[in-house]
Parts: sequence; C-alpha cells; structure tokens
Amino acid sequence: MSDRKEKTFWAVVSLSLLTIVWFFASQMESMKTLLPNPVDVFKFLVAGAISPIGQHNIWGHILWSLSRVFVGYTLAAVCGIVIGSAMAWTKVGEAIIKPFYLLLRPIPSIAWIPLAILWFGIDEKSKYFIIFIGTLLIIMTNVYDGVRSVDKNLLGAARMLGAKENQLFFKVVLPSAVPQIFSGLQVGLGAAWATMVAAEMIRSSEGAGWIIIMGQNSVNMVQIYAGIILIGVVGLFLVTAMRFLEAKLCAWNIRGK
Amino acid sequence: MFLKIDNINKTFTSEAGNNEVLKNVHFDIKENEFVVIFGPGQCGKSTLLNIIAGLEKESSGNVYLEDKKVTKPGPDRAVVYQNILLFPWLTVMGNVEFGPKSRGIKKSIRQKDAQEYIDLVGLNGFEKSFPVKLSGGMKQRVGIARAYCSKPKVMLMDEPFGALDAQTRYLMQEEVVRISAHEKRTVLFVTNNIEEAIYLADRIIVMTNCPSTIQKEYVIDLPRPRDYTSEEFLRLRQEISSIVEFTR
Amino acid sequence: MNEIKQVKVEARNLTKKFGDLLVLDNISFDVMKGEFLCIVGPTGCGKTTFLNCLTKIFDVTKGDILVDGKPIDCKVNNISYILQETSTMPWLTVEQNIRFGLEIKKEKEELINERVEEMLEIVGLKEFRNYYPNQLSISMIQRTVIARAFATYPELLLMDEPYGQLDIELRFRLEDELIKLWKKTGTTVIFITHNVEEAVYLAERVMVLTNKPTTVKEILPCDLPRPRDVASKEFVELRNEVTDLIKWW
Amino acid sequence: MKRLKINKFRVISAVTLCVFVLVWYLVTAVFGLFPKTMLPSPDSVFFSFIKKLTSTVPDGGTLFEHIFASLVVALTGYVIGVGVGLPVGISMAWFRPVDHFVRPVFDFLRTIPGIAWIPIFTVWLGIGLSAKAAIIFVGVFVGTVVNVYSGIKQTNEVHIWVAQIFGASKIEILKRVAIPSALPYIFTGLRVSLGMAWLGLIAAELLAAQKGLGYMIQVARNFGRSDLVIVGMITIGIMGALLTLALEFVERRVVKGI
Repeated sequence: MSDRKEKTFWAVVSLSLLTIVWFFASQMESMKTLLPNPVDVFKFLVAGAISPIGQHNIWGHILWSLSRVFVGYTLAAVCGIVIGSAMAWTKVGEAIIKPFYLLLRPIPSIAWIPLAILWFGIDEKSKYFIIFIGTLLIIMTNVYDGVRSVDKNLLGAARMLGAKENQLFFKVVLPSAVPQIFSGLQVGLGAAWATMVAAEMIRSSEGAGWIIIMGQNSVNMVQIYAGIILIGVVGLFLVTAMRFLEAKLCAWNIRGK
Repeated sequence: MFLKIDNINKTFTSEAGNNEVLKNVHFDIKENEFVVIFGPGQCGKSTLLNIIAGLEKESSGNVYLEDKKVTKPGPDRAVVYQNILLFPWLTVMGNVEFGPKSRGIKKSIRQKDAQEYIDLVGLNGFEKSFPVKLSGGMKQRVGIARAYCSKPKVMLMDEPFGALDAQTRYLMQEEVVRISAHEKRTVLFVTNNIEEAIYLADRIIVMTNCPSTIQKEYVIDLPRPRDYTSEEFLRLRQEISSIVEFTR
Repeated sequence: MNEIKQVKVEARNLTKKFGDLLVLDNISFDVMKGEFLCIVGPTGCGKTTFLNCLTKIFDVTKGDILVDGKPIDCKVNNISYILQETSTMPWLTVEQNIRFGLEIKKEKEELINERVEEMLEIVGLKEFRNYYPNQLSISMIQRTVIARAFATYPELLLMDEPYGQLDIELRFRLEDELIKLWKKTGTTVIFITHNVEEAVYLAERVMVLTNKPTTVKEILPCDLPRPRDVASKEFVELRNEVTDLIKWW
Repeated sequence: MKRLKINKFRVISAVTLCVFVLVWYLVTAVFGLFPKTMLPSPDSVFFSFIKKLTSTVPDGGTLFEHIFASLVVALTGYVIGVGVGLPVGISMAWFRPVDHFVRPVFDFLRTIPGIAWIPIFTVWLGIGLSAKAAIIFVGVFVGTVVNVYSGIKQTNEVHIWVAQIFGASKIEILKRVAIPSALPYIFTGLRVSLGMAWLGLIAAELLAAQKGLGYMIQVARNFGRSDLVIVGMITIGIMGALLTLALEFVERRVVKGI
C-alpha cells in the first residue's frame, strides 16, 4: 500500500505545481486575456455551487448533463450487449447485422448531430440519440469481440459436464466475455460523456457543455476554464466509479497481471 | 463389454493434405479398470480421447459405452484436461457443482455432493476461492473433483499432469491412486511419461507415433502403492522403454 | 579431470528480502570453472529469485557475488541467460535474435557474422534464419534461444528451467544437445530445474535448496559416467536420494 | 458443403441490405411517410452525391474542396499530436521521475474531451486552421500517449532481463527491446487517435469553420437538406475508413513477427 501513498503524494505535488505555474503565467501581461487567474476560476466554481449560473447552479447543470448521459448510455449498453451478442453468437445474426455495423462504425458520433436535429428537433431526444449512437458501436464492438473469443475448449468442457446447447450462452459464453464487455462499457462511458459535451455545446440551455459555450459567448474566460475543470472532474469521477464497479464484479479476473 | 473402442480410424483433412492420426485402434475396457494409454509425441492419443468423449468425430469405426453407441458429449463421460479448463468466473464450489447444476439437481443436494468431492481431493476451505488464486496442482484437483461430481461412468484424463512441475506431479499421482481407490471408476488416462504410466495403470496400452496404432499391451499387477525403484518397476520401465523409439 | 579446478563464481552470504518477506537466507557456495551445477528445490522456493540475484537484476539485500574474485557486473562479465518462458524477441528473425547479444556487446561485424553462421549450423536452423519466432515450432524457438546464449561464448551460462514447458521427447534431445555444447565450449553452467531426473542426468554437482526462506540444504556430487542411463540402478538411487531431500509433503 | 454454407450467409447479408434500401425507398419516395427535410429517399441521396461533386450550392464548395479542407486540418493536427505524444508516452513509461510528475496531470487532462477546448482555442488561435488543428491535437495526443504508455509498460520483463544480462544500458534496452516490442500498441494508438482526429475535426467544423465536411453538413442542416447531410455523413465515414486502411497497410509493412 505504500505504493498507493507514493502515487497520491506525487499526484498532489504535480497538480499543485501545475496550479502554481498557471498562477504565475496568468500574472504575465501578454497572457492577461488568454489565461485567467486560477484563484478567480476557483472562486467562480465555489460561487456557482451556491448561486445559479444561467438557470441552475453547478449541481443543477451537472445533474442535467448526467441525466442525458444516463438515458443515452443505458439504452446503448442494453442494445449493445443484446445486438453484439446476437451478431457474435448466431451466424444468421452476424449475416444480418454485420453489414450495417461495418457501414455505421466509421462515422463519428458527432457527425450525427445535424441529422439528429433534423429528426428529433433540438430538444432532449436528439441528445439522447447522439449519445446513444456514439456509445452503441463502441459497446457492440467489445461485446462482439468478447463473445467471439470464448475459449472453444471451455464450451467442450461444459458440454461434457452435461450443459445443454441452450444453456451454453448464458452459463459459459456471456460470463467469459464479461471482462471485455466491461471494458467496452468503460470506454463507452467516456465516449458518452464526451459526446454529451459536444451535443450541449452545439445546442442546449443547460448542462456542463452549456457553461463553456456561454462563457465563450459572453467572452468570460473564467467561466470557460471553470466549465472545463468541471467536465474533467465529473469525467474522472465516472471513470473511477466504473473501475470500482469492475473490481467488485470481476473479482475472478485479475486484469493487468 | 463396458467400453468398446471398435476399429477407430481418424484422418484430418486440410489444404496441406491428409493427416492420418489414428489407424485401426481397437480395444476393450472392463468396468472399474484403470487403463493408461502411453505413447510418445503429440499424435493421436488426445484425438482418441476426444472421440470417446464425443467432442470429435471419428473417420470410421465406433465407440460403444455399455453397448450404446457414443455420438456426442454427455455426462456419462467426464474429461480431466491438461490445461484444466476451469470456469474462471466460478468459485471452486461453482465449478464442482457445474455438472449437476446444469442437469437441474436441487441446490441442497448438489452442494452437499460437491462438498464431499472437494473434501476428497483435499481442498476443504477453498470452496469460495476463484481459480486465479489457486496453484497449478490445486486447479487440477478442482478439475478432478468437478469430473467426479458429474458422476460419470468413464473418466477420461488427457495428460492431466503434463503442465505441472515434477514434485507436484509425483504428489498428484499419489493422490490419483488414493482417490481412485476410494471412488471406483473406469479410467482412461493418457500420458507420455513412462513412470506415471507404470505407477498408475492396471493395464498399459502402448501406442506408436503418427499414425497411432496399438503397439503392445502390458497388464501391470504390482501391488499399490508402487515403488519407483523396485526391481520389478525398473524392469518394466526398461522393457516398455525399449520398444518405444524416443527414449535415450 | 587432472587439471586443477579454479573457483569461477563465489556466492557469499546471499540474503534477499522483499519488504519483510525473507526469500533467500544466507546462501554461500562456490562454482568451479567449467563446471555444470544443477540447482533443485521444491516448487516456489525462490529459485528464480535466486538466479536473478546472481545477476543483480534484483539487488541482493546482503552478501556478495564474485566472478573470478571480482563483484559480478553484466557489463564486464560475459554472461548468458536462458529462461523457461520463451525469451526470443518476437519482432526479430532467428538470425537477428542470435545477433542480439553480440550487438549489445558491440562486437565487430565480421565476428558477429562468423558466430551467427557457426551457431545456425550447430542448432540446425540455417534454412530458418529469416523466420520470425511465431512461424517456428517451440523446439526451434528454444534452439534459437540456446544459439543466442552460446553465440557470445559466455564465461558463465545461467539456465532457469529452460525445458520446463517442452514435451518429454524434445527435452531429452535438447538436454543431449546442451551437454554436447557445454563440453565443446567449456563454459560454466548453472542450471535450475525442478525436475530431479533432469538434474541428475545433466549435473556434475547437484545443489538442493530448501523451501522458503531458501537456504542450501546439501550439495551432492554426481559423477556417473556419460552418457547416463536413466533406468540404471545407480541413476535411480541417486535420483531418489535427491528426491528425498526435497520432499516436503 | 462448407462453401455452400458460407454462400448462404452471404446471401442473407445481401438480401438484408436490399430489403433495407427497399423499405427506405418505399417509406420515402412511394408512401411519403416522412417529410423530405427529415428523411430523403435513397435515390435523391445518390443524385445529390453526384451533383455535389461539382456543385458549390449551398455551402460554397464542391465535395472535393470540403474533403481537401478537412484532410489538411485533420492531418496537421494528427501529425503534431503523434509527434508530441510518442516521446511523451515513451518517457512517461520508461523514466520514473517523468511518470511521477506528468502522469497525474495527464490523467486529469485526458478526462476532458477535446471538444471542450474549442472555446479556449478559438480565443487563443482564432477560428483558422491552427485552432482546429489544436483541438484535433488534444484528442490525438491523449490517444497516442495512453496506448504508447501501456505498450511500453507491458514490455515482457523476460526480454528486459535477457538484454540486461548481455550488459545493455537502460537507453539501449529502451531502443532495442521496449520500443520494438511495443510496436503493436503504438500502432493501436495511431489507429485510435486517427479516429479521434476525425471525430475532433467534425466537432471543430460544426462549431467554427467556413469549409470542410463538418461545415458542409451543418449548412445542409440549416437549409433542411437532409439528403446533403447524409451525403456528408457517408463521405465522412468513407474518408475515415480509407485513412484507417492506409494506416493498417503501413502497419503490416512495419510490424512483423508480433
């Protein structure tokens, strides 16, 4: 555990160092308009936590953003696991789904934004859709690879022990793919968060992405920086939460060893 | 006959050409007999075991278990593999009760049963451990308990100790003798280790390398536990080695 | 054996701790020049740690290792290492793998080429020189490793269960090949194995280690004539003597 | 027997695609269930595509001009991002002090999507090439560093031992062992960040641009030209796939034996 302490120590040292450099850089004349004082940014965040920026305070904005991610991501996770499994485990499923998968995969999620707006207007539905589509393909890819890479010998072992064909998928294939499905869910969550920020920056009246874009519109550098830090912190929190969940659910699979 | 291997041939066909691995393999096994198939190289032995297990299809010939033809895998035969093949996401208990569970046996009954076999292989106290936490020898014990727990008529053991180090291997051989004395079963055991063969077998079937055919049979009636250095043991070892091409 | 034997490697009071865990406890021994020493011990007794301490990959907590009376230094001493895991570099061809050690030692190009040809000849991989390891069988891979180790003409060769994963037939062949090379080059070999039969077949002396914390239990001379017969009475007796020493169950 | 089976599934794939296009055609061109601004018919998408090759309506550029503009921006950001990311990732993974100091900052910065930097970069660099390249740079940099770092970290210690015992120095081990063995990861990094570059590009062009594929679909959306939006998306997809293919071609040339 001293390893962990050491890590924390260096994290504190290097992040403080970054803040100090930032502080002195912001004091330089030439940087005045480009780099706000970190103290101001911090003050802005504290103030924003209590009194509203726009229609909500910071917590409200985060909740808005998280709710969008939650809806799009959950849908994508469910569909991704179901469709990905169908594509990997049944030949017919692969024949039907794979062409669409191959066609859609190279299109970045953000390129869907204009079409989404045409289809669903500028309200919540279009944001859900964009987050959904961006996350779906990532999760599908991982589920597909995970299910396909099931150890054939393990299937043989299960058959020898009397497992029937219809039991194999849920008893052997799916559990053995869990680590890879999980890493898909993890990457997918990061992508969902990023897509959400993009969607909010393009059209919204609340949320973490909105804070940044409002900062830009009102030429308020402090607000832009505060928004960016906010996005980073929430993203970090999401990643950590997923790691924690993974450690709980995949105790049998010691990853990275 | 209990288990009848009736003139099995097997040829693998690929773009590179035909690869004949089994040729006219024909023998019978009595109930509760411990038969070791011994032979050099990689060829044929495991394929034969897979055919008996129903995991691979013979090119010609038949396998009969209690006069019924074997066509697909089933719980009347259990395999203990060299690379063990535990389900890594299940605990020791979960692995051992896998067979009865997939046949829908009630939880209280199958767990009591599984516990007995876990105790038998000496893993009491490790029921809740996941396979990653176990050593190679312990994993193979789980594999053996899992195979026994599905109550097979025939145990097929495919070089089960090939990946273990020498000491663990000796220990596991002693364990197999102890366990099979306790739980009488028909065992078909494949190995390329001559000592292991003589130490374990009621009967040794010596096979040639590619394509594998039966070269000779030896009935071993030394009393158990056997002593690797006894006159008899060394004489047998010498004799069997001399008909196999690879020994030094 | 009428020449006077010199001490090649001298281990003095080797002690190694990982944190509070004592792995090696005060180990001392000598290896003679040109000797073939086998080290056996129960599974997980820290044999690999032991070997890694010899080469200072892990720093020892206490004690010294001397080669020819001076502290061991991989940059000065010419040492080769053969491991149990496949240690060929997968991104290099057979030939490039064999060149690897010579290039690090910054040998002259002509010498490198000469040695590579010699080694390819000895291990019989001439036609496979431009193959990558993933195109080769495990036996060819191990032979590449052996060629790489011998190519530098090492004064000291360390082997850590090099044949542990091979099937029995191949192991026999490579063991004989190793003996041939050892006799030819006169290098000093320290060979770690958990396979007692292998140890007794190869060694001039067998050193038995105890379970953790590892100490030296006994050093047995092993002077059967070569080629040795594994089924002979003397061989089996010696083997059992060693087996009894390492039994822990 | 086996060949016949493969054909069967090929047929299913082809039939599914045909049915898809047919249904699409029926609901749009024949039954007109959706307004043109929402879903164009497949044939109109096709003809728009042909026309867009030469036409500059409504966004002031032909398809090729937009592709070219996008490629210049994407590749500029990509090359710089990889150029900086490679040495940073390698030194973070190989030298402990660098790891200690840079890693925490990096771990924090990587959770911020490249898109979020857009307002800052537009203030710093305007809305020209450099701002967009900078946005792409961020994504590419992160993708490269993450993969290179884990690649170097996963160097098999056995290989390091071999080199150490032959007497190699730390720099020599990096050069001869760690980097070559990390090549597959490095290429994964290059591939992942190529995707990032393309994504960042579209985002940047949606928000601030006067040319490029992202700009094109944004303008098409404003005019309610769903057909052009889809043409743009397909082009974006095809270009992305082509770039990936090119990279994979290079990878097969460079990475051997692993």
